[in-house]
Order: sequence, then structure tokens, then C-alpha cells
Amino acid sequence: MIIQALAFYLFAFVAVAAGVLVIASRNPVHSVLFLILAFFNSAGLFVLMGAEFLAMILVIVYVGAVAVLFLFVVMMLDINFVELRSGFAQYLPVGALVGLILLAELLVVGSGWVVIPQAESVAAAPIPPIDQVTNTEAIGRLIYTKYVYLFQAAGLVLLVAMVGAIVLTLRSRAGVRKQRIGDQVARRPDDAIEVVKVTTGSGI
Amino acid sequence: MLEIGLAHYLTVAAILFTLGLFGIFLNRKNVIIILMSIELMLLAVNINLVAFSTHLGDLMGQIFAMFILTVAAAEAAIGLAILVVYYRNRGSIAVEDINVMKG
Amino acid sequence: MTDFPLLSFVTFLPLAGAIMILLFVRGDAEDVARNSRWGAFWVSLVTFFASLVLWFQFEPGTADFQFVEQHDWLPAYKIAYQMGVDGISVFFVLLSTLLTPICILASWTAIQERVKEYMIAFLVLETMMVGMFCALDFVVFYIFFEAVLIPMFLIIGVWGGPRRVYAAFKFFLYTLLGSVLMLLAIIAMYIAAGTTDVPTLMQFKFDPALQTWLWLAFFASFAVKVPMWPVHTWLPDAHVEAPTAGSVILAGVLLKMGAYGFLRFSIPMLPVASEFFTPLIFTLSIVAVIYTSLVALAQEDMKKLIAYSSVAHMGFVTVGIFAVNQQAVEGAIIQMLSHGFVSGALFLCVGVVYDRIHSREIKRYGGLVNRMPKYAFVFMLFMLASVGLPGTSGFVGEFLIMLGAFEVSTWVAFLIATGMVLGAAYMLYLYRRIIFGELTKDDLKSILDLNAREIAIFAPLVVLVLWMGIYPAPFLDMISASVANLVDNYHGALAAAESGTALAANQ
Amino acid sequence: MEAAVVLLPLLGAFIAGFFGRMIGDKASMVITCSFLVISALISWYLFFAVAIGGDPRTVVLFEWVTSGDLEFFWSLKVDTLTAVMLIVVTTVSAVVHIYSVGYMHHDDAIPRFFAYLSLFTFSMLMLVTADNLVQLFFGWEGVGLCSYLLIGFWYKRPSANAAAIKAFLVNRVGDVGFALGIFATFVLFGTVQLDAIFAAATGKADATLVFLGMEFHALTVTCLLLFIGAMGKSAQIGLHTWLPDAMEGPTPVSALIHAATMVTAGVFMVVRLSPLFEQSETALMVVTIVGASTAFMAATIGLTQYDIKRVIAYSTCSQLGYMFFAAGVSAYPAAIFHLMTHAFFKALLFLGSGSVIHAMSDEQDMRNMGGLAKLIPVTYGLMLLGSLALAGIGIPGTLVGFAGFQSKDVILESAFAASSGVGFYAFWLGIAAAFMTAFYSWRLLFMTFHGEPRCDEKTLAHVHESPPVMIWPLYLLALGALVAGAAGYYHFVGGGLTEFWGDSILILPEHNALAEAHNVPFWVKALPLVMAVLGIGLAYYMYVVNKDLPAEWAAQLRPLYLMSFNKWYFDEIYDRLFVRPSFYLGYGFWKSGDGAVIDGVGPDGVAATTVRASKRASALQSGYLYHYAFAMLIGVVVLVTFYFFMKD
Amino acid sequence: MVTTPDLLAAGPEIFLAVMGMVLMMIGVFSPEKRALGIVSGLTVASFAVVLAYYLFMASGERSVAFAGLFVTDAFAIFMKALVLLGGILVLLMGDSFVRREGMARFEFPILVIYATVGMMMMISANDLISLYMGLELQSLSLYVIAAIQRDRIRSSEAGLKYFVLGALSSGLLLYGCSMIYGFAGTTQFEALAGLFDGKSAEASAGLVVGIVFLSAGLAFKVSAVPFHMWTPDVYEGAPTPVTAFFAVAPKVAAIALFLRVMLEPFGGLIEEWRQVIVLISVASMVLGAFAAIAQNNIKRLMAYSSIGHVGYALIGLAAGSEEGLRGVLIYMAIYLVMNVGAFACILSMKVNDRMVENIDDLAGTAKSHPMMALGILIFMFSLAGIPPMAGFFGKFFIFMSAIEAELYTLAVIGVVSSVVGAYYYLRIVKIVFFDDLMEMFDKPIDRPLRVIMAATGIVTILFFIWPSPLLESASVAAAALFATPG
Repeated sequence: MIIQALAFYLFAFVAVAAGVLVIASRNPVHSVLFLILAFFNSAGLFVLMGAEFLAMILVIVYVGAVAVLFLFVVMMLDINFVELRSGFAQYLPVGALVGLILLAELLVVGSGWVVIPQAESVAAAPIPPIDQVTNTEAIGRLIYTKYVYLFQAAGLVLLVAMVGAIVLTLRSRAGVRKQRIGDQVARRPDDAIEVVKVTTGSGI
Repeated sequence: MLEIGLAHYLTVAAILFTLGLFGIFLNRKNVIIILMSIELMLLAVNINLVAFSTHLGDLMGQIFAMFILTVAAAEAAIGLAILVVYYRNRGSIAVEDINVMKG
Repeated sequence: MTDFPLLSFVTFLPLAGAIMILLFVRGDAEDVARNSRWGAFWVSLVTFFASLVLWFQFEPGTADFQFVEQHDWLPAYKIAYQMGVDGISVFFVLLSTLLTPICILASWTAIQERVKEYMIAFLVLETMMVGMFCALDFVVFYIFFEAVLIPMFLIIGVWGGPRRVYAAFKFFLYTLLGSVLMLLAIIAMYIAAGTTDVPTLMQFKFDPALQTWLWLAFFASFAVKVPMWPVHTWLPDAHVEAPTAGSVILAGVLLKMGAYGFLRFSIPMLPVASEFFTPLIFTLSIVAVIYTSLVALAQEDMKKLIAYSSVAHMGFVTVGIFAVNQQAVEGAIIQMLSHGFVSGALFLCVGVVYDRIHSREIKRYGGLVNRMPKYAFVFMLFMLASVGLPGTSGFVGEFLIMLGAFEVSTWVAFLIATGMVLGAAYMLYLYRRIIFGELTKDDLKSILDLNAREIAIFAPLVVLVLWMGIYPAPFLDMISASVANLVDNYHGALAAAESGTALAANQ
Repeated sequence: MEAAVVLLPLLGAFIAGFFGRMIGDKASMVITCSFLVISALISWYLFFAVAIGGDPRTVVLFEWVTSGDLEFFWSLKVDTLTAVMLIVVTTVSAVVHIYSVGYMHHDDAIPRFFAYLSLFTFSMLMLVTADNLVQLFFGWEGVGLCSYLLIGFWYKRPSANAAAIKAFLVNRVGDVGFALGIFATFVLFGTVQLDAIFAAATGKADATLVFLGMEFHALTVTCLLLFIGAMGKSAQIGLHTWLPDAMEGPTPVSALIHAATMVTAGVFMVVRLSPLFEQSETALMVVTIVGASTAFMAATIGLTQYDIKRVIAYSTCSQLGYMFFAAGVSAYPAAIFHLMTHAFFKALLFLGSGSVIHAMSDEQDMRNMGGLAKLIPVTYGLMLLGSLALAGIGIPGTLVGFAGFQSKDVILESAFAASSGVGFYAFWLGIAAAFMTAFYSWRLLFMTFHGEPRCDEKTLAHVHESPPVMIWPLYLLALGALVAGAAGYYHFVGGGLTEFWGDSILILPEHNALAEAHNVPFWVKALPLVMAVLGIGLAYYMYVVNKDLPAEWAAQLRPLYLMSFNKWYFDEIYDRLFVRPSFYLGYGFWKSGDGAVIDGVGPDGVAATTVRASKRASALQSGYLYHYAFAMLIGVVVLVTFYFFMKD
Repeated sequence: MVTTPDLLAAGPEIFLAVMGMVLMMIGVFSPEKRALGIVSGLTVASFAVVLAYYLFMASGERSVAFAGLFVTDAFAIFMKALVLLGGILVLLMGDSFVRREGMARFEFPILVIYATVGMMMMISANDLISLYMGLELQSLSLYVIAAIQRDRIRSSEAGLKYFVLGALSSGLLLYGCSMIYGFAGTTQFEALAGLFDGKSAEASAGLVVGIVFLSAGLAFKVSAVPFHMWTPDVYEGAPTPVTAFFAVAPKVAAIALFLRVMLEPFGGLIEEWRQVIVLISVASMVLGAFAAIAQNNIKRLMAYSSIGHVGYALIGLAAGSEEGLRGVLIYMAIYLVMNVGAFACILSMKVNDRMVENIDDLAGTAKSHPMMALGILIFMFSLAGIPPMAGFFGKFFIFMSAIEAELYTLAVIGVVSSVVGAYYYLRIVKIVFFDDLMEMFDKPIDRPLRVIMAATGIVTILFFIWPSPLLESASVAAAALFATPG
């Protein structure tokens, strides 16, 4: 019990601290790295709550893909970050006020949580006992059967993301020499060689 | 205090969410950090969902969270693609410059 | 003939004409102009003659609605397309159908640009006006009532004077603001009574507290339309900037819509509130009569002067309507008709000289009688009718209104009677400055008197004004049964409401 | 036949007015004149049939207005009173028509003039034949209109136009009273038919009416309201200012409208409504006081005027005052009697002065006249006759005398015989006025016809006697001025009074002033004559013997002189009190009221605010991403907070 | 676990999704120049097939599929038909623009297909998760097509703003979903509805806060104040056909989703959320009316106009009654028609083959293009809500429901702001009719534009003659949502 509590506090504290640093660090590269840290710790929290599969996904998808993507873009776009930080504190008071109000409200609301009496009856997918079915298996059983609709929809979302990203960023720049294998293969003598009849004495 | 209940997780989530919100106010000029702030918010949501899921004994929350993660990844791809396109046109991603249209 | 949907026919014939002109009048500019003029004229004339049938077949002895038509329209909401006229509305239909051909004639040469569009706008306008007076369903009424704004907005804005844009917007938005509130009231009535059928609503007893709000919403709409002081300022601007025919229709028919609304809806449907607010109406009307008469006295623009005089005259009308007795209400109706002819004719008079000199400034004129005796005569006649000289239509209305008002309140009668003096003052002053005096301005020295077309425009109005002045019986006979019914129901409802509250107090 | 009397002039007016150009000047004149003459002849016939024969009748033409309980018709009521008015109106009108043929011959709008004249006559006849108050009002306004048209006949003159408008407007003020009176009558009696009203009048003697928030004796209010109308039309004090200005019209018009007929409509109305007035002592008292005051006031003004027509106009005003106070002391027959005689001699005076003006090439200022007696002797003679009649010369105690003598004396005697406070007030003011009347009418004669000519050579050379067509009508009027008094005395105010008037006039038995008038002391009967003679003498002394005296007196009594000369400053006061404030207010309401306040706060203000608001609203849209994000975040926090507060 | 009824219920969506993939293949393998033409033609055709299916064959019976994630009923059919209709019309009229203005890539129609599939999923969502998935499928497609003119700053800026704010709104929405899930224990609409229909469960604060967050996210999608800020910029920046698409299809879908979420699962909590909707509605109407006045760019103006219109539609939601719902449905149908018409006019604003977007460029159109001017007249008066145009009826039924629900203040604010709004519509009419011609637009206008303008114009102006079909189907659709068991 104590270990669990300690683990929770560790993960929670680090996650929050990393969150603070995400928004506070000067360099966006650092921000991304702190974001990754936050994700890792959240994954820890997930594990504490018994959602191992999600914890794994979080690490793999988020850290492996999203965060790296961020990092990639940050580094690719050569940006003067110092300039972007000017006026850092201008909206601080407003932000702090809004943030604190919201936080207070969320905490008030959260602390009032109770399991609603009908929870049993409305639960769509009760968690099976962990000793019979693992978390991953339980999820797998659901998403490929009952919730295949969502799974397919997610597929479409990813398809659109792919198409979209390609449509937006892929471009064939004029003036850039690229190897076009198809062209090379399809090349015929007629295209390459011109037979010129040269009348004698006039030169080419 | 040592009994870690739902409220603890909710609190962490709420703090992260608020941090995301606060980050937008703080880093208003940098689109990328704004996007990261939004990722923090999503993280908060996920923590919420998983926490609820555990405490309700219902897998739905975890499934929801999983799809959120999936979509968020797709979203990030598209968002960053748009950002790149914009950068190509404009040579900057400073929010101050993103105001050709206003009024 | 009895089954023939005469009202719909009269209502939609101009619209059909407009569509024909829109679709089929083509060719080079001159042909288009000529054909659309003649087309519009014939359509409006046929409409007028068709509407005369209403008069001949009208049963004067009954207060019921006649020529009633009914078709399903929005069955889900129990809102039906219903048309019908009674003694109160029938003459307004005729007024509209009469003034339209006159307006088209009056625009014959004055409008040279975009003639086709102009004629279409006028025909559409006619449909809306006629439909509004015929509608027996509140929603149908509202649609016509509002739709009038569209062609009028265009007429003012496209063919108007230098400040036409300002005037058109002011006209449109001002009246729109009023009428949207009325829309809410209509809906509220519908929800309270479950129908928008006008005759049924007249029988329905609305809760007095609700009546107050409904009444105020109606008031917002109708007072602007009438227009009552202090929401009258759109009128002078609209009148001044509108082309002549536009002013004629504005003064002749559009202003009547507000008063008609009071008469048709506020009084019979909301008697308790009407009674409660009568002092307000009286006060505003009196202010309108005195204030705007004085303002008219100071005007330098002919049209503006006549526009202000309209406000004053409509002040009489509202007094008459809210005096709610036989004489006053009949007087109000007659006054409205008369004002339709007279102020319409006065605007036409202004138009006649405007067409020639292109100025409405009073100072630009003077001594016209020297060159234009016929014009001077016509102008004189209408001026006198406007002043309310006995023997003209203006007198009958004003007299009956004041007589009726005197029965209700001597103060009101006394104060609006001052309008008799002030009205005479500004009209005579205007007449003197334009018509009398030495002819000194150079461009006036070659000005031509009325031509045959203009005489044809004025002739029917002259006849009507004198006819209604000397022998108004045919008009009054047709009105009286409906008015009597209105007045009886009103007082009946008031008495019932009073005994109701007394009963409540006793308990 | 009754209809013919009334409608023939209308027909004439119609023909002359609309077809005048087509048929020419001459035909227009012939048609209108002949129609009028026929109309006059029929009137005389009717007079004998109705008044002398005692056969009143009412002809209903057609319905006019029916509205609920209110119902009235176009109809012609002819009783004695009407018959008297008919002959006065048609005769004088016919005479004026004929006279105008000469007077207007060099005008370029003859058909129009005759059309107006005939139209006027028609309106006047409608007025006197009315059997209901509304038709009376119709005629009332109709004559007002014609008066307006005729005063402004020479529309090129600004002063004529101004005078025309003034006449119309001042009359309108009276008409408001009249109209309100009609309404009050209707409220009281439920009808506007005269016969029905009269029948019910006694029953309503004690009724009360709330008017302008106060409760009054109903008939008093009604009568006073109606009397305001009469004051306007008959140019009584306060509403008299239009009459002198009305002299801008052609002289025949002045004779017809502003002396003989229209201005007497007020008197006619009071007499016609005698059954109502009889029920209200207060109303009668007011009528008396107003009449007497007018008689006096107008006379004082007449003393100092120089315009020949204005003098006569003030005299008319003054004489109308006599008629009113006669009516006020219930001597209605006397009022009508004087009305009739006055019509003749005053028309005579006007037309005579027209003749003078005609001779003097349209000169009206008496200071530029003089010595005309020899040049235009016939006119002089006729004017002399008229002045004698006006001054009321005759032998007291007998019927010998000019027309004005009998009628004026009987009025003054009635006033005395009324033996009431207002009666004596009227009597003494009347006596004073009689003195002044004699003075100014002879002053006029002396200044115009005696002494040396004061005009320039050219005008003098042009002076000529008027053509026969202008003189002959004058003879006719002169005859009237000479004998009308004596001829009518018996029937109008003498022994045949009751039988003659029949039901057309009601005098309550306790109002016996007229009956008592024959029994007043001799000094009362003689006093008017004495005053008249004194007045004539004084005029003779001042304007023939000692010609410097007027100027001296004017200097010594300067305030009084100025008061008189400036017509008691009525015009100036009205100008300051009503005319200018109206324009000022009108302008103010327009620019400040409508422009600044209503439009400024209303549509324009709202529009400006809207535009400003819209600029602000669109400035919110800064284009910065983070602002948008802030808006969303703040929005959601506000909504959540809103919910929290709402929940409590 | 997937059964045939499931597949049938979602048949149209599946069909379109598959068509999207097929078309992608076709596009890839067609000659480069013709690819766009073929793909967009086939896209329109497949939309038309589905539309025809909905109009003539689909039964309005409620059927729930995929373990309660997906529902189809008369309401869904009504709204989907509108979305498809909007899609077809916009694709048709945008065709020439797409070819001309550097967005001639066949991926455009494909993204439109997926956006549409997303919308249909939203409309049929019966669970918070499927709601979210549909929403994201739609949004992601839209982000891309907003930025599809990738060489233009405006377009990419529009895409960027839309994306960043959209992601933020997703965050809010999801937070709301998580709260709802936590406090109600389920994400299933029927289960949620079952919790709140009786008096048994009082809504906990957390749940309502969740609903507020959820509605904030949805309000973003319908562009209601204060979550509207993206709208003007995106409308202005996106290519005009895309703007037209944004103005109609996603709006209809988002409104449909909003309606379903608020009325079906949370209908029993109306007293809790009504004030929030009222607030949003008022703010939208007022801001839409006021801010539009200052605009010079006609697309921007249309953006504010759409914000205002959403405000009106939300009145019907605030009424929370079947009448209100019916009013919204009618309103959206009419809104779609007149907006398509208005955008057809905007797409005709071309000078020397160059698009112009300033309102002042319309000056004097009445003289050069009388029929187009007539069209603008009709659409503007209709948008302003002046009878007898169709727009009036939309407002009429909305206000009727508001009065019935005794939301008097809301109704009064609504009508007053409609007067303010009338001002800017009138301004366009004024410029078209009163002002003098400056630059003449190219003639002739492309045929599809002409046809669409004429068709929508006629529908708009003659709607009053025979309104029953729309009214009746709207009634059926509205009844379907209220007949939900549980």
C-alpha cells in the first residue's frame, strides 16, 4: 500500500513538474523532452491503475511517434526562439486567474465524486477479474468485436491523416533533378538519338 | 493521504489540464508549445478516463483513452504538416505573424 | 361567381403580371421600357376593375367577412391561407388597386432608367398591399405586411433622390424593428389561442396581463407604420427621397397599414389593453398633430412639408380609432381613405413640378398660377381637402373623428381641433409660396401646364375627393355594419372584463 | 324653386370657372349675372311667400352623412329668417355682380372673378338655408374659402396673399370653436338637426357638460363655443384683425363679402340659434359685452385710418358689434333688421368708394384725394346718402330717417330697455360709437370729396364718373339705404314682429328688451341723433374749417392716437404671441426636436452606436491565434463558473 | 459480432468510405490531368446515390447498431440528407474554381468524402466515443481542405488556425466526455438518457461541468460565440468552395450532433444546461449581427452571418421541445439552401478571371447581371429573414418554439438582433442595386453556378407556396428524436 502511494506521489509529482517545465522552458526542444518525461510518468500512473496496455500505448505511440514528430518539426523549422518568448509574462495574470478558477472548480467537482448507484447496470464493459483475463486481452476482446466500429473509424482517421499530410507536404519542385526510373526504363532510341542528314559542305 | 483514491488521480489530471491551459496563455507566441500544451490537456483527459475506468470497474474508459491516443497521433501528424506548409509560405511560425486575416 | 377566388385573383394578378414582365419583356432598351410601362399599366388597370367587383357585390348590411377563401397551408400548425374582407378592409383594397395604376401613370416619363425593374417592383408592391388588407390569417397578414418593405426599399433606393440610401435604410430598419416585435406577439397569441385565424382571435379573450404585452408589441409595429410621434422621423426622409409614385404609395397606402393594424387587431383582440393605453395614444396623437403641424410650417421642401402633414393627419386617425365609437371609427376610416387620395394627390402635384424643374425646394417656385392655371386649380382642391374644408373628403373624416373624440374626451377634441388651424396655416402658406405671387424665376416662365396624362392621373382623385365630401353615404354604408360590430364587441369585452375583475375582487 | 335659388349661382360659378376661357369673358359675365338676378328674383318671391305669407318649408336634397346616431342631410330650410337673408344675399350679390362688370372690365381674369363671386353666393346661400349645424358649417367654411380666394384675387400682390391667408386662418380659429360647439350640441342633443335641437333645448336648460375637465352649464358652453365661430366670421373683437386686411381684395368683394353678407353670418348664426342662446344668460351676456366692445373699439380705430376702404371696414366691424349686442339683449329681430339695412348702405358705401378708387386710378389713400365732389358728383351723392344712413340720421320718435336710423336706434333702445348691467354697458358704448361713427364717416366724406385735390396731375386728369353699369346698381342700393328702414320697421321690429318671424326666432318672455324698446324715455331715443350730429359737426370743424386741428390733437393725445392708428396693436400682439412663436417652434421642433433629439437619440444615434459597436466587435477579432484561444478558454471557464453560480 | 443489420444500418457510411478508397485508387491511376474530373464526378455520383437512398428508400425506423455505438433514425436521415445535398451542391459549383485556382488535386474530393463520412458518423453517434471519432474524422479532413491551397498564405493560415483551435476544442470536449463518463458511469446515450429521465438521479455537479465542457467543444464546431473566433478567418482564408462547404455541411452536422447530444442523453437535464445554451445563443446572435456590419470581405461577412444564424438555431435547442427541434431542422434546411445560393453568387464574382471578394466589387451588378442581382436580392432578404422568403419561415418556427418555452427575453433579443443583422444584408442589396457599376464581372457565369443559383433562388422565394413537405419531414425527424425510449 505504501509503496503504491509512494509510487503514485513520485509519478504524479514528476509528471506535474515536467508539465510545468513543458510550458516554462525557454527552448522548445527542452519542452518536447519534458513532455516526453511527463508522458513516461503518466504511463507509470496508468500502470498503477492497472491499465498496462494503455501505459504501453502511451509510451509507444506518444513518445515514439508524436513526441518525436514534435521534436522533428521543432528542429526542422529553423526558428528564432528567443523572439518567441518576448512578452512571456504579458498575459500571465489573466492566465493565472483563469487557470486558478478552473482548477479550483475542477477540484471541487472532482472531490465530490461518488460511484453512482446505477454504475453496475450501465457499465458497458465491466472489467473482468485480472486473474482471469489480462488487461490487454480484455481490451483486445472488446475492440475487435464489440467496438470494431470504432476500430474501423480510427482506421479512417489515420487514413485521412496520411492522405492529408501527403497532400499538404509532398511537392514536386520544378527545377530539381531527380532520378525517374520509369523514364529511364521507358526511354527509347528515338527519344535520345536524332538522325540528322547533313548536307555536305554546310556544316551542322 | 496514503490511501490513493480517485480524487488523487483527478487532481493530477486537473493540474495537468490547468497547466495546459496556462501554457497557452504563457506561450501564446509559439504555436508548437501551444500544441504541446494541448497534448498536456489530452494527457489529463486520459488520466481522468483511466482513473474513472478503474474506479468504475468499466473498461470503456480505457478504450476511450486508447482511441484518443490514436486520434491524437493522427491529429499531430496533420497539424504539424499544416505547420510545415505554413512555414514554407511564410518563413515563420510566430503567432504574431499569423494574422493576415482579422477584423 | 361566388366560388371564384376573387380576392386571391386581385391579390396575385399583379404578381403574375410582374413575373410576365420579368420573363417576357426583352429587346432593346426602349422597347423594354415601353412594353413594361404598358404591361404594368394594363395589369394594374385590370386589377382595379376586378377589384371593383368587390364593391358591387359587397353586402353592406353585415359585419361578417365576405369573399372568404380558405386553403390549407401549414396544416401541421393549423395555419391556413385565408382571405376575406369586411367593411373595414374593403376600401383599403380598392384604395390600393386604384393608386397603383395612378402611380404607374405618374411614373410614365419620370422614370427613365431601369423601367422594367421599376414596374415589376410596383406590381409586386401592389400584390403585397392588397394581400395584406385581405389576409384573414395573422401569419399571412404578417408576411404581406413585411414583404411590402422589399419593393419599397428598392423603389426608394434605386429611383430615389440624393439621400436615398439613408432614407431607404431608415425606412426599412425602422419599420422592420417594429414589426419583428409584432411577430413575437403574433406567435404569443398563437400559442395562447392555438390559432392565427383572425376572426377566431377576435373572439378569444386574452388574459389582461398578456394583453398589455401583446398590445405594446403591436404598438411598436403599428405606431412606426402610422407613424406616430416620436417614431415618425423615417417618414419625411422616405417621402422626400422616394420617387413621386413611391411617395404616393407610401402616403396613400403604407401609412394606412399601421392604422389598419390597430383597427383590425389591437382594438378587437386586445380591448382591455387598448383601453388602458388609450391615454397614451391620445397623447401621442395630439403631440403629433400639433408638433408636426408646427414643423410642417417651417419646412423648405415641399415633399417634406406634405410628409409632415401626413403625420399630423394620421394623428387624427389614431385618435379616431382609439375613441372607439361609431363616429370616430368611421371617421378614421374615411380619413384614411381621404388621406390616401389627398396626400397621394399632393405628392403627385409635387411630382408634376418636380418633373419639370427637378427641384422640390419651395423657394425655387412662385407664381405658378400664371403659367399653370389647371395645376393651380388641382393643387388648390387637394390643398383644401387636406385642410379639411367641408365638401371635400377631408372634412367628413376629420369632422367625424373630432365629433367622436369629443364624446370621449373634450380635451382631446379641443387639442386636435387646433390642428384645423395649424393645418390650414402650413398648407396655405405652402400654396401661397408656390402658386401665388409674381412669376420671377426664369426657368418657370416657360413651364407647361398639366398635360393629358397628368389630367388623367388627377381626374379620378378629384372626383373621389369631391364625391366622398359631398355624398359619402355609399362609403359609410359599407363601413357602418362592421364598425358597429367592432364598437359593440369592444365595449362588450370591456364590460365583461370589468365585471370579471369586480367578481374577482368580491371573492 | 328653393334649390334653384341656391344652385343657380353654383352653376354659374361652375360654368364661368371651368369654361370661362372657352366661352370668353363676356359670356361668363352674362351667365353669372343673369343667374344671380334670377336667383334674386326668386328669393324675393320666396320672401313674400314664406315670410309675409307665413309658410316656412324645408326641402331635403339628399343624404350627407349617416354614422350611427349621427345623421344629417343636404337640405334647404326656408323660414322667415332665411328668407330675409336670402333677399339680402341675393340682392346685394346681384348688384355686386353687375357692378363688377364695370369695375373689373380691365382685369385679365374676369371669368375667375365671377366664378368666385357666384361660388361665394352659393356658399352663403347654403349657409342661410342650412337645416342642420353641419351644413351651416359647410356654408360657413365655404364663404371663408371664397373670401380667401377673393381677397387673394390679385395673387401677384404679396400683401393680398398675406391678407387672404390671415383671413382664412383667423376665421379658422373661430371655426374651431364652432366645430367644438357642434360636437357639444351633438353630445347634448344627439343630433345636429336644428329643429330637433330647438325642440329639445328647453329640456336641456339645466344639463351640465364636462368640458376641458371642468363641469359647466351645458348650453352656456355650447353657445359660447358656437359664438367663438360667430366672432371669427363676424370680426368681433379679438378675431377682427383679418377684416381690415381683407380690403386687399377688389372692392366689389369688400362690398359683398366684408360688408353685406359673409361677415353677418355670425349674427345670423346667433339669431338662428336663438332657442339655444335664450337658455343661457351667461352666453347672452358674453355676446352683449363682446358686441358692444367691438362696436366701440372698431369705431375708435376708424377715427384715424387713412385708407378709404379700411375706414369703412372698421365701420363694418363696429356695426356688427351693434348687431351682436342687439342679439345679446335678445333683440334678435333688431339685429337682423340692422343686418339688412346695413347690408344696403354699407354695400353702397363700399361700392361708392370703389367708384372713387376706380376714378382715382386705384388710389385708396384719402390723403391723396380731396375735392372730388365736383368731379364725380353722382358718386358723391350716393356716398353722402350712405354716410347719412350709417350715421343714423332721422327724426326721433318717427319713422322718418335713413335706413340706419331706424335699425340702429331700435338696437340702442333695446339695450337700454334691457335694464341690465350689460345692457347699459352696451348702450353707452353704443352711444359713444355712434358719435365716432358719424365723425369718421364724415371725415371720410370731407377728406375725399371736399377741399383741394391732393393727387397728382395725371390722376386728376383721369378722374371720371363711373360707367352706368356701375352707377345703376348703386341707385338700387341707395334706394334700399333710403327706404329699407322705414319699409321693414313694422314687420321686423314693430307691431308685426311676432307674426312676421313666426317660429324662426325664439325670445323668452322674460327677455322683453325689444318690446320695452318702444317705451324708453325720449332722451334715449334722441341721444343717438344728437351724438351723430355732434360727430358730423366735429368732423366738419376739423376737416373743413380748421384743418390743422387733427394734427395738433394727434400730437397732444399721442398715446391714444397711436393706439387708435395702430389698431390697438392687435396685429403686433398676435404676431408676437402666435405667428412668430409658431414659426420659431416649428423650426425648433424640426431641427432640434426631430433632428437632434429624436433622430439623434433614435435612429441615427442607434445607427452610430451600432457602427461603433460593430467596429469594437470586429476589433475583437485581432487575427492572433492566441486571442482566439483565450476567448475559448475564458469562455469555457465563464460558462462553468456561471453554472456554479446559477446552481446556488 | 458484427451482424448484417449492423452493416445495413451503417451501409451508406460504409459505402462512402469504401468509395473513398476506390476513388483514391482511380485517382492515382488516372492520367494526371483528368484525375480530378473523374474523381469529383464519381464523388458527386456516389453522394447522389446515397442521397437518393435516404430520400426514397431508407426507413425512418430507429435502429441501433454496433453495440449501441451507432444509431439511425428519421432524424439522422433528415440531417444526413441535408449534409449530402450540401456536399453535392458545393462540389458542383466549386468545380470550375477548383480547376482554376491551384487546388486541382483529386485528393480534394476524397477528403470531402471522408469529411462527409465523418459528419454522417457524428449524426448517427450514439455514444460519446463514436461521437468523438466521427467528429475527429470530419475535423481532420476539414483541416486539410482548409489549407489545401498550400501555396497561398491565406489558405495555410486558415488551416493552421482552424487546426490549433480545433485541437483545443477537442481537448475541452474530451475533458467534458471524461467527466461525464466518470460521473455517470457510461458513455452510452441511451444509458445516459435512462439515468436522467426520471427524478431518481439528480445530476451531480461534475456531470454538469462535463456537459458544459462538452457543449463548449460542440459550440466550437457550430461556431457559436465565444468559440467562434476561428470562423471569420477560416472562411476568409479557405478557398471559396471550401468555405461554402464549411458554411453548410459541417454546420448542419455539428448542429445535428449538438441537438442529439443535448436532447437525447441529457434531455432530462434541460434545466441544468438551458441557461448555458441561452447564453451562447444570445452572444452568437448579437455578435453575428454587430460584427458583420464592419466587414468588407464578403466571405468574412458570410462567416459572421453564419455565426448569427447558429445563434438562432440554438434558440430552438434552448427551447428544448419537440417544436424547438422541428424549428431547428426547418431552419437548417432553409439555411443550407440559401447559403448555397449566396455562395453561388460569391463564386460568380470574377473579374478578368480573377476572383474578387470585396463587397464593394458587387457595385452595380444589377445593371450588368440582372438575374444574378435578383438572386442576391432573394438570398440576402432571405438571410435577413424577411417574408415571404424562406429565411423568414426558419426564424418564424424558431421563435415560435422560444415563445412556447417562455424564453421571451431570448426571443426579443433574437428579433432585435435580426434587425441589426438586416442592416448588413441590406447593405449588400444596396451595393448591388443602388450603386454604380465599377468593374463588370465576367460573363457568362459558369453553367453549374447559374443552375444552382436559379434553383436555390426559386426554392428560397417560392418556399412559402408549398412548405408542407419540408415541414412534415422535419416533424417526423423531430418526433424521432423525442420518441427515444429510455
